[in-house]
Amino acid sequence: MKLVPLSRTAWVAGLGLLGVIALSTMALADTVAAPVPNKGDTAWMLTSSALVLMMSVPGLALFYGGLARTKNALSIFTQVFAIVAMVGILWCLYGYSIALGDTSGPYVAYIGSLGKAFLKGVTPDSVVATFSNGVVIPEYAYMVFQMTFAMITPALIIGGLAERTKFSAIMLFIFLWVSLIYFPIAHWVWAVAAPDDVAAAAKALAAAATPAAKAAAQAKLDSVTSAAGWLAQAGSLDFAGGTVVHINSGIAGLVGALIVGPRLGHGKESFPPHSLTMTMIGASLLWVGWFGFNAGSNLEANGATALAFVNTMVATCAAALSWQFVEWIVKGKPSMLGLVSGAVAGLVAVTPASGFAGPMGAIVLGLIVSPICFFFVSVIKNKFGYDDALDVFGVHCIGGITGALATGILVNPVLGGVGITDYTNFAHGNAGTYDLVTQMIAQGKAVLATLLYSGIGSAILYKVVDLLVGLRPKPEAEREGLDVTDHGERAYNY
Amino acid sequence: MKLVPLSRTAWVAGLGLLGVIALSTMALADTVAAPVPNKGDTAWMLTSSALVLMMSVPGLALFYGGLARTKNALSIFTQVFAIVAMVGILWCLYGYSIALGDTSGPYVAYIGSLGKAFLKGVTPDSVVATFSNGVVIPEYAYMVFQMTFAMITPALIIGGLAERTKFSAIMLFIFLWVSLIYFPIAHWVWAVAAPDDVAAAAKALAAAATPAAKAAAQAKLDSVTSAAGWLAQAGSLDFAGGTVVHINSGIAGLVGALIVGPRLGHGKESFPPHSLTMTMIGASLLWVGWFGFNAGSNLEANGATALAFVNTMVATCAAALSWQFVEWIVKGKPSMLGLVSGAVAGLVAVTPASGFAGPMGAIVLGLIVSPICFFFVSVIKNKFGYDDALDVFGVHCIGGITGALATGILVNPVLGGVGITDYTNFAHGNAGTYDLVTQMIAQGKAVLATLLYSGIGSAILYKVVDLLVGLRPKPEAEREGLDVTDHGERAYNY
Amino acid sequence: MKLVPLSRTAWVAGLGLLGVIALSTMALADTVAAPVPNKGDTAWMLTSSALVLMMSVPGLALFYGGLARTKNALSIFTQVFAIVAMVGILWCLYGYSIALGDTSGPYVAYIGSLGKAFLKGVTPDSVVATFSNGVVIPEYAYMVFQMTFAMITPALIIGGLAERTKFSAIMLFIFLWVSLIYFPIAHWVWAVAAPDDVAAAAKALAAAATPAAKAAAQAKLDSVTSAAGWLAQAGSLDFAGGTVVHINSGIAGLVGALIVGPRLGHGKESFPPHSLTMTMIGASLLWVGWFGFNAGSNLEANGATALAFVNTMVATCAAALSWQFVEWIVKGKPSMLGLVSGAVAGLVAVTPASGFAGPMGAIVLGLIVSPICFFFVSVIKNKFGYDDALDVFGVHCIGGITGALATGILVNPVLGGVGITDYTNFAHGNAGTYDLVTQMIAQGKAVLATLLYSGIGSAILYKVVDLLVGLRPKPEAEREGLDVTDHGERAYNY
Amino acid sequence: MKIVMAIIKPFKLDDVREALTAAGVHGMTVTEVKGYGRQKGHTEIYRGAEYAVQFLPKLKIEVALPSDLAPAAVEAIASAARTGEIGDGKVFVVPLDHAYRIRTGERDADAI
Amino acid sequence: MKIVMAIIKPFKLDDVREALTAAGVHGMTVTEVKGYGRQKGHTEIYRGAEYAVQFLPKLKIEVALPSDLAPAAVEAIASAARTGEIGDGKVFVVPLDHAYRIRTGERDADAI
Amino acid sequence: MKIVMAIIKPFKLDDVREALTAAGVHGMTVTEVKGYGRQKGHTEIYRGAEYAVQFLPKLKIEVALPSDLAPAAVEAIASAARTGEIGDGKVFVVPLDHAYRIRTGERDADAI
Ligand SMILES: Nc1ncnc2c1ncn2[C@@H]1O[C@H](COP(=O)(O)OP(=O)(O)O)[C@@H](O)[C@H]1O
Ligand SMILES: Nc1ncnc2c1ncn2[C@@H]1O[C@H](COP(=O)(O)OP(=O)(O)O)[C@@H](O)[C@H]1O
Ligand SMILES: Nc1ncnc2c1ncn2[C@@H]1O[C@H](COP(=O)(O)OP(=O)(O)O)[C@@H](O)[C@H]1O
Repeated sequence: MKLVPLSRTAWVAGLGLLGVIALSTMALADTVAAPVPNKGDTAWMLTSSALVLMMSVPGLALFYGGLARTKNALSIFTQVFAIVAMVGILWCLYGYSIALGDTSGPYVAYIGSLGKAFLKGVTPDSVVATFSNGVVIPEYAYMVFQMTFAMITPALIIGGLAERTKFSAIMLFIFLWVSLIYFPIAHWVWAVAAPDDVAAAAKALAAAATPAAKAAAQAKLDSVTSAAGWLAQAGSLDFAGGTVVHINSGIAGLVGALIVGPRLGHGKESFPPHSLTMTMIGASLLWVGWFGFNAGSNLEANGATALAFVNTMVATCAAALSWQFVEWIVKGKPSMLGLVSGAVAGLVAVTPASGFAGPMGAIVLGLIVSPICFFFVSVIKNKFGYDDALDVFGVHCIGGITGALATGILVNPVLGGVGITDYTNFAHGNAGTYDLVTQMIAQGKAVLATLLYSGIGSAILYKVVDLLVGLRPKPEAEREGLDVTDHGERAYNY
Repeated sequence: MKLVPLSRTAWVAGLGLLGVIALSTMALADTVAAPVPNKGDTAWMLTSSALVLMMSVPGLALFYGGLARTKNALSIFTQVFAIVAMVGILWCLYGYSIALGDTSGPYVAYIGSLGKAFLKGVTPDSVVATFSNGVVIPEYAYMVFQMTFAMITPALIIGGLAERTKFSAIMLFIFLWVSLIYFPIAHWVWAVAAPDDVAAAAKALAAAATPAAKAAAQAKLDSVTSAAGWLAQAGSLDFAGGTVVHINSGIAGLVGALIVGPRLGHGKESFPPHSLTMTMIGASLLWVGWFGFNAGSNLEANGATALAFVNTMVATCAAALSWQFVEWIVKGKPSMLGLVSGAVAGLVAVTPASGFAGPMGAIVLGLIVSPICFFFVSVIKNKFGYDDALDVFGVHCIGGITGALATGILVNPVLGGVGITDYTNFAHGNAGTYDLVTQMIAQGKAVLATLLYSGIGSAILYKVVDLLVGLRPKPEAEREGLDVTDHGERAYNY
Repeated sequence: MKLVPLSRTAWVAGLGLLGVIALSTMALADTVAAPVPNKGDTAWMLTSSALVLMMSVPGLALFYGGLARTKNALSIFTQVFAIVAMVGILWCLYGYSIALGDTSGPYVAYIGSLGKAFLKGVTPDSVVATFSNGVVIPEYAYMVFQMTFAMITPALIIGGLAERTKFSAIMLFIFLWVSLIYFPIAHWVWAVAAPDDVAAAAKALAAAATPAAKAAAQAKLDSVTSAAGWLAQAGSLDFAGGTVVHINSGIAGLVGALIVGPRLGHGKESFPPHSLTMTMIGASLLWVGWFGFNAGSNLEANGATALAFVNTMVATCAAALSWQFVEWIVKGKPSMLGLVSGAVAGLVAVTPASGFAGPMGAIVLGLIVSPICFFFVSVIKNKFGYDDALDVFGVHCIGGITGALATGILVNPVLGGVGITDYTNFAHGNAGTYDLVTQMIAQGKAVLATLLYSGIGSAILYKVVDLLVGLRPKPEAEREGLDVTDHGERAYNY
Repeated sequence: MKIVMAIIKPFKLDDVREALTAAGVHGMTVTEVKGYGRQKGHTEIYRGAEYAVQFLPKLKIEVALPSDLAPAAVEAIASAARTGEIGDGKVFVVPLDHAYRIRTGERDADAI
Repeated sequence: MKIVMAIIKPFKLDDVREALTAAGVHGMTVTEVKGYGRQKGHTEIYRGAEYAVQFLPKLKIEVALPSDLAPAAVEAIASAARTGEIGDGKVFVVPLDHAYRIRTGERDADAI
Repeated sequence: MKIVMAIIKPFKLDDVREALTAAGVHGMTVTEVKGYGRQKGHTEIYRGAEYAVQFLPKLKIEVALPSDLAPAAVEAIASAARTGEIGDGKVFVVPLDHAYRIRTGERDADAI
């Protein structure tokens, strides 16, 4: 997800240069053959998609479910699994089209259109662009990879609602949330112009002989480069979803925790995790699957993919250790839950940075994110008394913000980052040159926009759902546990 | 597994055409270089093989074991794991050769020969054809991918025998069953001519100048096209194993449930699943692994593979939701077990269709299969009183039949299917044209043949095993649980 | 890891030949383009790396943790997870550089240098050689793949220390051990010259016209071929880590078990595994992940990779069955723990052989290794009374020795092995010809060197750690369980 | 009043509950326990280690009732729980001084 | 001496422990049990099979104490455990002949 | 007859069983319980939340026996279970009115 459209004027000016290069390399074959997918890329994208599904089920289900009490374990599993299933269908029906598939229509900076609703026109031969010129992958592979992101993001939210929200309310809320909040935000950040389209438009512009042709070509080029989400156009860097996935779900979870209110007995009874074994399995599978999430986000299998993979590995290691040592010092004992919480915090933080930072930057990011998240889950949460049951705010939102902002710093080549190096970097003057202030403004814009849109939007949706079906079960039902009252089952019958 | 040999006459007539095309494209290089595997394909096939192994262990072991009572949990795990291990060896010794490796010999429509017993002649350089002309993969990769199918299929059967069958009996039965029932049926459906062989024979025919040469070439072509399993020749479509895997194991499980008889206490005591957590993990890993199963069955990594992947995703989503809503309406609560049972039913149903249907067709298939399976496991099973303990009949056999028949419909391009499009589609007249009646007859033939051969054959084998070692443990042993009595262990010592 | 440098003189003599071949194929393009990674290889190496991580977490954590008592389950999980995290960082800081990344410096037969400390100079465009001429992969992919090996090896050791060693002691010990024992041994065996460098040097030698040029070229060639670990130079075969990983960790575990002493109550109380379900999941994920370990060790995705995959599959099947049948005969019942212990023993044994043996050889190896390991864990261990709690010695060290020695036999083409066939096999006379005695001496040398260096070195490190922080917790703490006393948590709160 | 306390085989719980209900007892408390007695256990083998497991899973049922109901309850339990095999268990009757129902504060006979 | 044995709803444990401590009782033993009584259970559905679950999770608390402390302990438990809903549980008082503290060998009143 | 009921540290079970066997007692019933007393618990930390765990795992052993055997059984248990550390547990002796063996219908002394 490393496309970084700069401001429109920068584009336009820069594309002349690109056009010349493009022209010269294409001189021999004017009617250049359409690129076909490389099978290594296809294999990697399918593998990545399977890995990201594994993050949700069983990964997230176990990570969250293990932290719940026995009487609510199944309710967590069911919610995660059902959300995944529902969003998979919604993605095919209209989500893909409006988020990424059809970037046309009057409000294209904010939302796409329905031209690919029901996957209309997508065939085994359809391809989509990657971030490299001349490299494409099967559209089905792209569509399903992005589907898995749309599946896991809303499932993260339930961390804030766990153990006290009705299943029917959760399903209705997520249906609305994914449609009205996730799909647009994914569009804002990840809907970008295909490199080859930009190159072709630039080439046409360069070749235009008459002023009229030039103007027409320029208009075409403008339309290509402006068919992107507004945050993408603003130059925000978010490789694999720091804002779209983690800040987005984390703030929605916090708002939910506040609106639904704390669990019965909160602050009085103890709510120890019913199975840290499950939480450990979940965290491990999240880690393994996250390679699909982050390294898959490069959309092809090359050296940059390997860098994203490495960053995902080392930031996680660093954050796991960091959380553990902070806890060791502050609380006197290094807990396993702390260790794996740190790992997840590291994964969250490195998500936006994974394709941009260098490994040493990723390690530093990992070392930093854990103390911050630790502070939120152990001090801020207690101080304010909100019941973010499974710490989706403290880990995902805070970790996501840390990562999103750090990305703006760590991309700096001086710090080992890759710089602003992708196909947009041909522009005049400072285009493609890293500038801390510019970049941090772009990052901050994305963070703020996500916090506000998702925070306010989620609040409205919770209220709507509360009116329609009621968010909270009866106290007796909550006491008895949602497994029996919502689902008529118990997790264990030893 | 999408090879669809049509009737022999269609072949012969059609191949002239192919020959001409083949000739023209090969004009420049008469001694064309043998194709070498694409590394992307090899990577994908190895990844897929690992994924299918993960479906069995730990996937199926957990899915099934979680549904058993605590005292029989290990017996389920042991049976699945030991079956996998035993079949892996049998596959190398003779299974691969007679099922797929050596399609020669007098009864080639029904079973192959022993030319590759002990993997004779297979080397790191051996390659096998895929479904595309000129595309090959390493034979070891193909062999091991197909091995994983032979491993999981018999393991599915124990769902019908669970909690009341001796380990020794299961091992002996599976040894016989996989040898005498699975290997032949896999041959019937999946032993097909390599596209390149067909093309070469057709080319030779087209090039034959004299009548004698023509006759010889024709004979050669006939022999190539007839070296296929009889169901493959009949035009039955089974992309990844609806008949071979699911109907086959499902009917064998039902027959086993009937012959072994119900568990002690059946219909009187309650048998709640000992750990739905394990069942959830198992279902999730089945889903993740199933991408190897279905999308791997394309044998290469291209757009069609991505389609199979997408279908596997969305049919599962649809079926999970569908089961849940049916249960919500009929039983008043949407259970987690229902949700994941639906997911498995969807995976089963989409297996034969995954490379043929379009995504919308796959969604519809998913929506339909769950109510059918639900009806079987909650109404039919109770009505007839058979003790299909883990519902291998209700989910796998019924889901497999639904999928096999639906494949005949959903392949229709009008419904978004890919049509009868593979390398056999060059024949005269209606060859390659979809015809509902023709296709449904072919599908029905495969379903019926599998039900009859596996049903009757399994019945005989159960009786033989009962005579030799006895199927059922003593009542005290069954009461105490097979973990202690068969294996001398307990699953948990908390 | 199949590089097999022969003695230096053999190299030198042989390279003339290679040079000629190389020259002729390169005649047309003198300034030959640097090879670029194949995306299929990259996809496979990244997939493999994720699989090997999955072996550690959650695989090994569960396999080991399930065997511990409830009160120590989390301590096992924490130790495995924290070791993985710590080694990931150490690998980037200096491990990669001294083990594999920078094979320069005065003691290059024993240890590399710090030129790539902090991953200096590694970029997304850096590539490293594979075992095939002209085939490279991204250095990040290679670095992270090898990192996962460095992560899991020390984690294996805790099998000998489980349930009675302080967390702080384990972390300190592993920090020292991985730095002073693992990194050097990995260098001895796996630091080898790149095929292309050898070819280029040979080519230069062949092209050298004057005696001076010849001498210079010869010197260059010598320096290339001698920039390898001393065991690699000795011709020891270890495809994926029989010595480096399994013998190494296994002997360190045994020494630890002896120095730390047996658990309180050892030989008197019973220590049944707290959850064989977890152990089964762990063993299964080890198996699935081991395909990355073994087949990934080929560094590319080709037919030889598929062979390593197949061997990993069938040796495991054979060893699982073999353990089970031995136990059935000797103890009267075939246990699940026996079955999965056999699987792990098979995986261990086939590790060094996976790229060298043929499938039938791998099956025989699997059949043989289990009785040997069974004898060690059920007879020798009891006889000598050491408390190798989770059998890291009995399974990993003994299985590793069996595999390392068997590799010397099974590589024989007469037995279906691939022979001494890699890029070093162009030498005069018997170079590249398999010779049993020569090969067994080379294998024995590696086994012995590893046993001695790791055994003695570990003993010293344990003593140092005991002095610094103390190895063992207080008896009350050990009674109460390390979960509560070391980590302040309990694994289950049902 | 008495407390009738029975140790039974686990799979007999439903039979015993039904028999007690038939005998007019409508409340009971059940505990999972492990029993040691004449019934022999089994051997478990975990890799090298063999353990003789002597404690077998049983259920303990406790029923508080008026003294006059005790013989009938004992009889009901005993006949429902009997298989005739070793290990069927025991029934014990212990004195009960007082009983209270927490919800209402009712006492003794009214409480049970 | 007496043993006061109470069956309570699980989430009331902390309240009861605090009430007992306030009443001067400083030791107790707690067992997870399943209770059957007037409080109705629920139905569980596993695919085709529906099970009526009649046993509900409860905690059993046992406190050994001098006879004169018993009424106060009973009262403490009862008021702390009361919700007013069906299923709040019972308190039983049974006679206790002797008590020993294993660590010291102290007996009876000194032991508890 | 009496019921001897002991609360012990879990790892002492085998020692206690052997001591009881030596004292002529051949049957017993064991329950996993949680004990609260003078022995201090520990603190558990789960992310932000710290819990003081005051209940510690113990085993409860119940042995029905003729009254004259009770003192020996108490002594056997107490000496086998003693470590001298706080938390070793208690032994209680309560009266037992009747005992039945379900399998045979034997009563009282014959039943235990
Ligand atoms: N003296 C005893 N005190 C308490 N419980 C006992 C005693 N003897 C036996 N039990 C319990 O009764 C169960 C059955 O006893 P056992 O001797 O095995 O068979 P049976 O009751 O048929 O003679 C034991 O498992 C144990 O739980
Ligand atoms: N006769 C009895 N003997 C032993 N335990 C009983 C008896 N009656 C009830 N109990 C226990 O008390 C619990 C609560 O009883 P129940 O009848 O459901 O409600 P309530 O105490 O409010 O009347 C039951 O779950 C059971 O554990
Ligand atoms: N009054 C009591 N009634 C019932 N059980 C008790 C009582 N006092 C203590 N216990 C049990 O005995 C165990 C040990 O008691 P504790 O006071 O910790 O140590 P000690 O027995 O060494 O004095 C407790 O954990 C609890 O299970």
